[in-house]
Amino acid sequence: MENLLLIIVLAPLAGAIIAGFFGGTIGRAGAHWVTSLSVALSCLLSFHVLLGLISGDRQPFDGTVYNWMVAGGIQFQVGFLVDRLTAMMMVVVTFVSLMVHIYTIGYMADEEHNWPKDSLAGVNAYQRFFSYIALFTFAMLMLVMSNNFLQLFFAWEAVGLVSYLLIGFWMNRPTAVFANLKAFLVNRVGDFGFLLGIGVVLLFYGSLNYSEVFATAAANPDLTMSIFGGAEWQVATVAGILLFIGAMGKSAQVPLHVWLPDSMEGPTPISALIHAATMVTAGIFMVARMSPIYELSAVALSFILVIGAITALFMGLVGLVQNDIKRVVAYSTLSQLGYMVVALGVSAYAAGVYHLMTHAFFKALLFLGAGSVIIAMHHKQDMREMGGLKKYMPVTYWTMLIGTLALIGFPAFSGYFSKDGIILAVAESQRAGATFAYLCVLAGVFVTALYSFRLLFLVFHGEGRMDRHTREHLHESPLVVTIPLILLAIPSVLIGLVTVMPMVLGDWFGDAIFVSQANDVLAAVAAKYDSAWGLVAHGFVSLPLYLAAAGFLTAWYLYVIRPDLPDQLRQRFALAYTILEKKYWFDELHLNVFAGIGRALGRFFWKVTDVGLIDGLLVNGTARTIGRVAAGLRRVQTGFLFHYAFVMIIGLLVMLTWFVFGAR
Amino acid sequence: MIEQLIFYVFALVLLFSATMVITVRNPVHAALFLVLAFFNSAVLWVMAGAEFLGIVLVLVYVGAVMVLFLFVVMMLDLNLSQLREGFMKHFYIGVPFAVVMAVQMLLVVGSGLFAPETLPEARMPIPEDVGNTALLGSVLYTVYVYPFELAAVILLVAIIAAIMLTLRRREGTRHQDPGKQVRVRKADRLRVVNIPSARRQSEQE
Amino acid sequence: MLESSWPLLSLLIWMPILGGVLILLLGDQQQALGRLIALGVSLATFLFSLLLITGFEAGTAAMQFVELRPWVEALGVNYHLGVDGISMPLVVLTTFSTVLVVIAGWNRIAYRPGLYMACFLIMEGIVVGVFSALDAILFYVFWEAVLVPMFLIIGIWGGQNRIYATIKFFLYTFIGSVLMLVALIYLQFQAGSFGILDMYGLNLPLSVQVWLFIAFLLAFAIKVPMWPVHTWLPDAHVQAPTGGSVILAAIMLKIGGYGFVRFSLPITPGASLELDWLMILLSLVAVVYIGLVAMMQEDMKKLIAYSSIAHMGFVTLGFFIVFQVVVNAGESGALLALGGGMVQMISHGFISAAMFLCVGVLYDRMHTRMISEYGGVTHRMPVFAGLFVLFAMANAGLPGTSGFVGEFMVILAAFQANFWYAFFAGLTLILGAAYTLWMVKRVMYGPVGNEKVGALKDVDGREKLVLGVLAVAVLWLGLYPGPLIEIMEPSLEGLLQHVVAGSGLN
Amino acid sequence: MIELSDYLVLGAILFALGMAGIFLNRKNAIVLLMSIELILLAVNFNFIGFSTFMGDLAGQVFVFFILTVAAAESAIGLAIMVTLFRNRGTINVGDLDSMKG
Amino acid sequence: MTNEAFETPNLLLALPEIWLLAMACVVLVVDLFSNDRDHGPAFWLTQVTLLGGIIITVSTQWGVDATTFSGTYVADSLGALLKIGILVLAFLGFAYSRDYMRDRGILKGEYYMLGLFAVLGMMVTVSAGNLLSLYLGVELMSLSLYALVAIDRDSSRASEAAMKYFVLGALASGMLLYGMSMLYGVTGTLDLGEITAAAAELDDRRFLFLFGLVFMMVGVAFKFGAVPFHMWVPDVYHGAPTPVTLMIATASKVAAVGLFLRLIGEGLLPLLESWQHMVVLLAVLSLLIGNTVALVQTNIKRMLAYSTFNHVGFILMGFVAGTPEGYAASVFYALTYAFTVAATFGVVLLLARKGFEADHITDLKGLNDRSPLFAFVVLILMISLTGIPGTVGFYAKWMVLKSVVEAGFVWLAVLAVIGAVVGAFYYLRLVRYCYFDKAEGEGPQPTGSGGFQAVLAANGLLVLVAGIFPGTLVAVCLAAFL
Repeated sequence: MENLLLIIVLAPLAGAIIAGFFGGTIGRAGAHWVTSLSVALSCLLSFHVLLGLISGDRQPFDGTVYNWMVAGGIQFQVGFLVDRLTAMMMVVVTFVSLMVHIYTIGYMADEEHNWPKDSLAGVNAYQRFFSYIALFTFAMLMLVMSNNFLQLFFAWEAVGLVSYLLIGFWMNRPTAVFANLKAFLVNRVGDFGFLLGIGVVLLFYGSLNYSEVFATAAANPDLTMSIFGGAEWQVATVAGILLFIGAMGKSAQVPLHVWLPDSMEGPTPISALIHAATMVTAGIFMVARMSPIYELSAVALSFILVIGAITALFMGLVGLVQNDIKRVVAYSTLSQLGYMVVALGVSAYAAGVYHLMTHAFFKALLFLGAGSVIIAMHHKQDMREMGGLKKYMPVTYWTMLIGTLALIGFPAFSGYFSKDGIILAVAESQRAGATFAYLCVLAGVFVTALYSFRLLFLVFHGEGRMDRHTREHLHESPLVVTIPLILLAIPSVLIGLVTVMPMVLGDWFGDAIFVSQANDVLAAVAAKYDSAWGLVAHGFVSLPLYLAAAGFLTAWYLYVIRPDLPDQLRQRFALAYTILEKKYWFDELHLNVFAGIGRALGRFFWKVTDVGLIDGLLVNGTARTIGRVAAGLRRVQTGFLFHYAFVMIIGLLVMLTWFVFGAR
Repeated sequence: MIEQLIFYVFALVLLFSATMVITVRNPVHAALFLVLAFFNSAVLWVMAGAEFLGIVLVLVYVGAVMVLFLFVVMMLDLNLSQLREGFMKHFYIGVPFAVVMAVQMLLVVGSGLFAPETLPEARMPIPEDVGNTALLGSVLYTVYVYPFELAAVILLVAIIAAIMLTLRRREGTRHQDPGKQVRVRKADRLRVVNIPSARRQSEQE
Repeated sequence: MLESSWPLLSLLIWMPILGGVLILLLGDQQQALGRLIALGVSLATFLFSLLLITGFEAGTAAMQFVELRPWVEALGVNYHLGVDGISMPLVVLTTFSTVLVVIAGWNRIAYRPGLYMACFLIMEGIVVGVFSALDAILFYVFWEAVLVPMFLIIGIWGGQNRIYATIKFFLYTFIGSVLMLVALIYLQFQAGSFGILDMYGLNLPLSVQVWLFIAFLLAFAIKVPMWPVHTWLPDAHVQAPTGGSVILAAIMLKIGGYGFVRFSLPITPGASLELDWLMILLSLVAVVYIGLVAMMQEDMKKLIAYSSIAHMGFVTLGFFIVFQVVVNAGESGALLALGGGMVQMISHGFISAAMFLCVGVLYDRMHTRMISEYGGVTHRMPVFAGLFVLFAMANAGLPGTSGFVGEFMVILAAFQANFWYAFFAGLTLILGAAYTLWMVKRVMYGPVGNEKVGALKDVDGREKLVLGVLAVAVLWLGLYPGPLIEIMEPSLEGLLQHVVAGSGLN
Repeated sequence: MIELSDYLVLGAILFALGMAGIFLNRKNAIVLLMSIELILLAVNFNFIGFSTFMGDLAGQVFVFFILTVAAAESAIGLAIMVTLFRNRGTINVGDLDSMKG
Repeated sequence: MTNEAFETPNLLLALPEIWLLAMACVVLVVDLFSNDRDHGPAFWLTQVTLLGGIIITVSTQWGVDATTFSGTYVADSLGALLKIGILVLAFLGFAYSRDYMRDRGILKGEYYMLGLFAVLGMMVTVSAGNLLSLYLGVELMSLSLYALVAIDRDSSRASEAAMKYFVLGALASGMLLYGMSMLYGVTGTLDLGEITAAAAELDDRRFLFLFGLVFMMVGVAFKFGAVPFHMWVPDVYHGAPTPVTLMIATASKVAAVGLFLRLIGEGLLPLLESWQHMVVLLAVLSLLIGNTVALVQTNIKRMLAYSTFNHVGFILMGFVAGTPEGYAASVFYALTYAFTVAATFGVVLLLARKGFEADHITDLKGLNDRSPLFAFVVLILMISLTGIPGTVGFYAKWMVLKSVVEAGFVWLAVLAVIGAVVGAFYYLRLVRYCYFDKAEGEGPQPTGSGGFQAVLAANGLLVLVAGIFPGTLVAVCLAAFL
């Protein structure tokens, strides 16, 4: 088992190293073959592991493979914990990654155009790209397979690093390098909380190893600590919230979500792989993995719930006014991540993780579809210049339609099960904030349908609004692009039907996810439904479907029947529109307020305190003062003999007075 | 009693002349007041039993050193009119210090702390029956022979220094070098030159 | 104490010094030969220093490779050398860095290269002396002597404002260390010996300890440097030639940190306990305040210099939270703190050296250090850009690089002292990334900034070698720190027990 | 009866006068030399006083040497003054300020 | 009669002084009959005299503890050590000065004679066992030096400096004498040994003694150039010909140490408490004034003059403890300082040429380009004067600080080291000019004969060598007091 796992992890790493360091030697084909094959290998073995776990041939693995260091008696190790949760994540990661690898071959085929003429960085950029995504796969696998916090943090940062490198892949674009810095920094804010969380865990639970931590936590549920003076906080709450702050960064929850839309500056395959399917879901995975801790703290879960609900609704709303095709999908991703977090917040970890999985497929599909469109549009992304693409790109259209249906939760599509599961679970929950969350997720369904179909209609239906040149060259994307679309469309449709019962409503995850009896909303849901089709049937009589339908109809009316209406609405509801267009001014908040305060403080400390006060006043001031004193004393040396004698005699007098008469 | 009176009279004159030394405008007068001071001192020393030193003071100091002073004063041809200007201005600052100084010293030495009975015992007692000169003579060449030699060296240094600083052999001034005169040879002085006939030379010109 | 069979430490001290003297004697005519000698000597010293590692007996806190012979017999000063797990890695770091500096300066120094190389070699010997001296006066001799070559290096080969910078550097560090001299003399008076280890046995009254501590503090804090006595560092770094900056950051700052563990903590444990709040406060100021200042720098070297200060804040933080950690979590957590501080020193030695060398590479080509003069360098120097980003990431404390290890250990340990220590220390995650990557963005990324950047050539073999070696070191320590900690831990444990017992905490 | 303190007081006043002469005199350097003579004279009074009242010869011997040294000192002092006058044409103390600060 | 106790003096014991006096007379005569314009015979004879003096001193006086000439002369290790120092320094002074003096037309036989007599005076001072010989030694030294300062008769500055030196020096010796007279009155003897014995028994007369002590302290402080009796120092250093400045700055400081130790340090040791604080006061003032005013000097000789106060402060600090270790520290300090400063003046002399003094600090600009060896020498000298380890100056400072700390004056030590930091600033300025700046134009080239350069280089490098192996010298200094 251990060797198998090592192969799964190290194969992409090896691919990354080969493609990265020897890219020039092996050439473009060599690079994409070696990385794709290595990821394919991982993917196959991951399936093997998953199936083994399902069939019971294998037992969950929890062991150390490498001793990083031992300091102060604390073991810092690298190890694997592979249970069903992990295995599922491994499959999702490697599968989506494989699809993206294949897709990239087509997407990046002519990527030299993106580089300035004589840029040496553009040489071998293709190989570098493959190296990066393979490296990402490695890091992400390390993340999901970790059995301890140290490795989790390692991988957590590593995926952040690769994300940074890939967002800024086209480093000649100022917007891209702005976005990657922003992404890294915002993530670092999250990581800051995450690291503090790890610190709390280590301090109170005495270990970094999951199993030991969970055991200790379970044994001491009521530990408290004080942070502000006297007030005592439950350790689980503090640790949970701090760790979740990390998740907020990585999974782009309000208010740390600002980096994700900007990250669309990266190449589209990256948006699919990292910023939709896998990396951004690391936070969800982490919280699910830490369920034994979170279950101890209702406060932390409520916090998660509220954050998730806000993200789910309000980010979806922003998606309504975006014109960049990728940004719409990105806001959709934000919103969906909000749904997952809501699920976590009501202790429906399985539902959250399940939505993670389905989302990974259909959102990757949507992104890759959008990428396909972008290829066709010669890397133009503004939807206002598209329209009527359906006839030129049927495969892309149909697969994207599937993705959209899955996204809005059309019954029997995968998204339906996962999203409905979440809504049902929220409805069942008694947790503080659950009502608010319920309203948010319901409203979110309408919004999701609205922006999803807006995108579909604007891009594929109606009049073509592109210029002649582009229109003449419109054609369907090559097979390397469409095959992944098709391969992703399949699970987008089917996976829900197959797996919803065991995974959401059953006890498929077993010990991997811990839900305390009192919080088990999914069990309550499960009690009502006995099969997947039962769920589907229920869907037709429940509110979400009608909300989604309303969304679809609205979009149809606005963008197909009366394309002039949106502009009128925009003028009438200028305020609301401005709010949405400005994205609630979160960017401004971060850039001007937080970063601005930081910069102002930095400048103040530098110019005023350091240069002015310490250097100017104390250091050079002392030197100046001594210099002045010296210049003054120097004037005593007048050159006149009688003054010299006078000074001597004063000296004599002083000594006489002091030592003779003073001593008497 | 008489003795005391004489002491005070001479002491007062001494102090007066000392004051005049540092206050009179004319350096010649100052030197002469200094001579007066030395004379008075000599008297006081003789009274104290240091006859030899008193005589030396008169002979050496007044006779030689002060003459030297006067000599220099005369030689340097000082411009008297510019002297003493601004004396009073500094006087008020300087005098209080001098007075405080003097008062402090007087507080110590005049306080009676030096009562005769508290004085230490003489290590080198002065016998009653030997003359002062003989006494000094006897120790100078025995006990104090080393300082005596040093004093000789000091005088030598003074001679060398004074000559070095003041003796000028100006460039271009002529002086005889006896050594050269003695060492001179015929060849140095006499050169036989074969001069052609003077007449022809003049003809050529 | 473990005596050595042959004087390895003396060799490490005197071989480079004599090598430097030899180069000086060769004069300016024999530049090529001088360089070769410099390389040979530094390489040989480095290789010999590896014998320290192989011959090191891990698992003991005792001094090893000890040499002891009288030096100034009349005053009881001994030539007493030895290393333990604390100083040995620093010695190796020194010899390692010097090799790099010699290679990095190979043909970059036009003015009197022989003197340049000689200064570095002599400094290497002196610094090894600092780390291995076990006699207080011997230590002090080396400690102060370090200033002279550095003074010359900055003053002769420095930038425009070098004279101000070098004199500031000299006086700043000098004022701190002279007070230490008084403290050492006082200690000798009390202990009756100049042996550092003998001074450990003193049990001084607290008030005396506080004074001694302050005297030491000034010396070490200036070297480290800690806020508010840090202002010499940016100036010195900016003006120093690349090699000077490297040595300054990689080694000189470590002397200060080393001083804390060798002197302040064990000799004045009571005062350390008494004043640990001050040290922690100053360390946190270094992390946060200096981090913010670093962010706003317009000069790359200054930025890195400030980031050095911020990183050294972790060293002092690690050293001085031990008391509170011991109270809260026992000695194991305190070991984490001490170890973190030490690892941070080594790691900073690699990273700052690498960062300064990187700036040097750019400066050699562009003759400016202003960030605004750059932009899009990666388009012309992709290999360099890759290395630069790696080091930048290490500077930002990315896991997997050496920069992470020490910070991680210290932050975890800080937790055991106080949540807020960890909180403020943890801000480095954000600030470190902000100042480093913002610079990376402005220098490396974006479109090519101007024609001068457009004409840049990528790193040559020599530069690749130097930076590559450092990259390996950074990654090696980041991925495999276990052995280093194994070497250090017994000594740190011994130190900790001594300090805790001496402070009267238990 | 003449007391020891009479001599000492006389010496002290002479000493003070001598010193005052040095720092009050702003014009003529030659008076400085005379003031020095006064100071030495004051010291001589002390020695002679002590010598007489202790009945000890050493004081007188000391005075003898002081006189010798004072003579030598005068010679050198005057020689220096002559060179000074030759260089500057004045022995005005107030002009001796070419070096200061 | 009083000469009953008189014994024939043991002339062998006083052989160094006798040798020097005899040879000075030989030089006098030889020079008189020599036609050498460079006064070569006088020069070589002088150097032979000095070197011979060293040998004789070592062989006759080291390890001895005896008196002769009825107690007016003391032959002991301390005296021997100081004498060796004086002789070596005088040797260096003469070795460095020939070219300079020749260029200015003042290379006369009198220079060597007066120099030798000054050395003789210093030797007498440090070997004095009696107030009388002490006084005469000081006067012999001073009078010779007054004359030497004025040796450049045509220099207006030199005669001005001589005048100031002379008047203030005479005033100081007047005070010294006044103090001595009080001491005589209190103890009834001129013999220093007896004074020490008598001082131990002073009780009610302590006040009178203190009175005299203050005057003596002023006299001694003047010879040191300790603040506030320092005013002559800068002007004399500046105005005197550089070789004479060298002599005053080096050998006479060693003699002053001898003067202090004989008169106060040892002679009045039982009254340590009475003079300790006076010395502290002088030391503190010297440290403060010296370090600050030196900062603003631009003339090397003046700067060295002010920096002297700093070092005088250190030397005085060594006396504060009143212990053999402290005295040894002071002696060590004085010797090493003088040795270092001698080389510094040597460098100034090296760069000077006809009509150009090379005594402005900017004259050193770019020395490293012209002469790496002497730039390095300057570097070593300056860091030694600063007190950086690796050079001998550090051990001097350290020994002094050690004695001060052990005497309980920690604050004084702190003040002193802070002063050293300020001192670093002006010393480093010279290094800065040597190494960091480029000369404007050619800059003064090192001149002078090979022998001169060799001796100077050796002098500078010895500062470094002694800094690495200070053991012997330290041991010797300590041995002089044990």
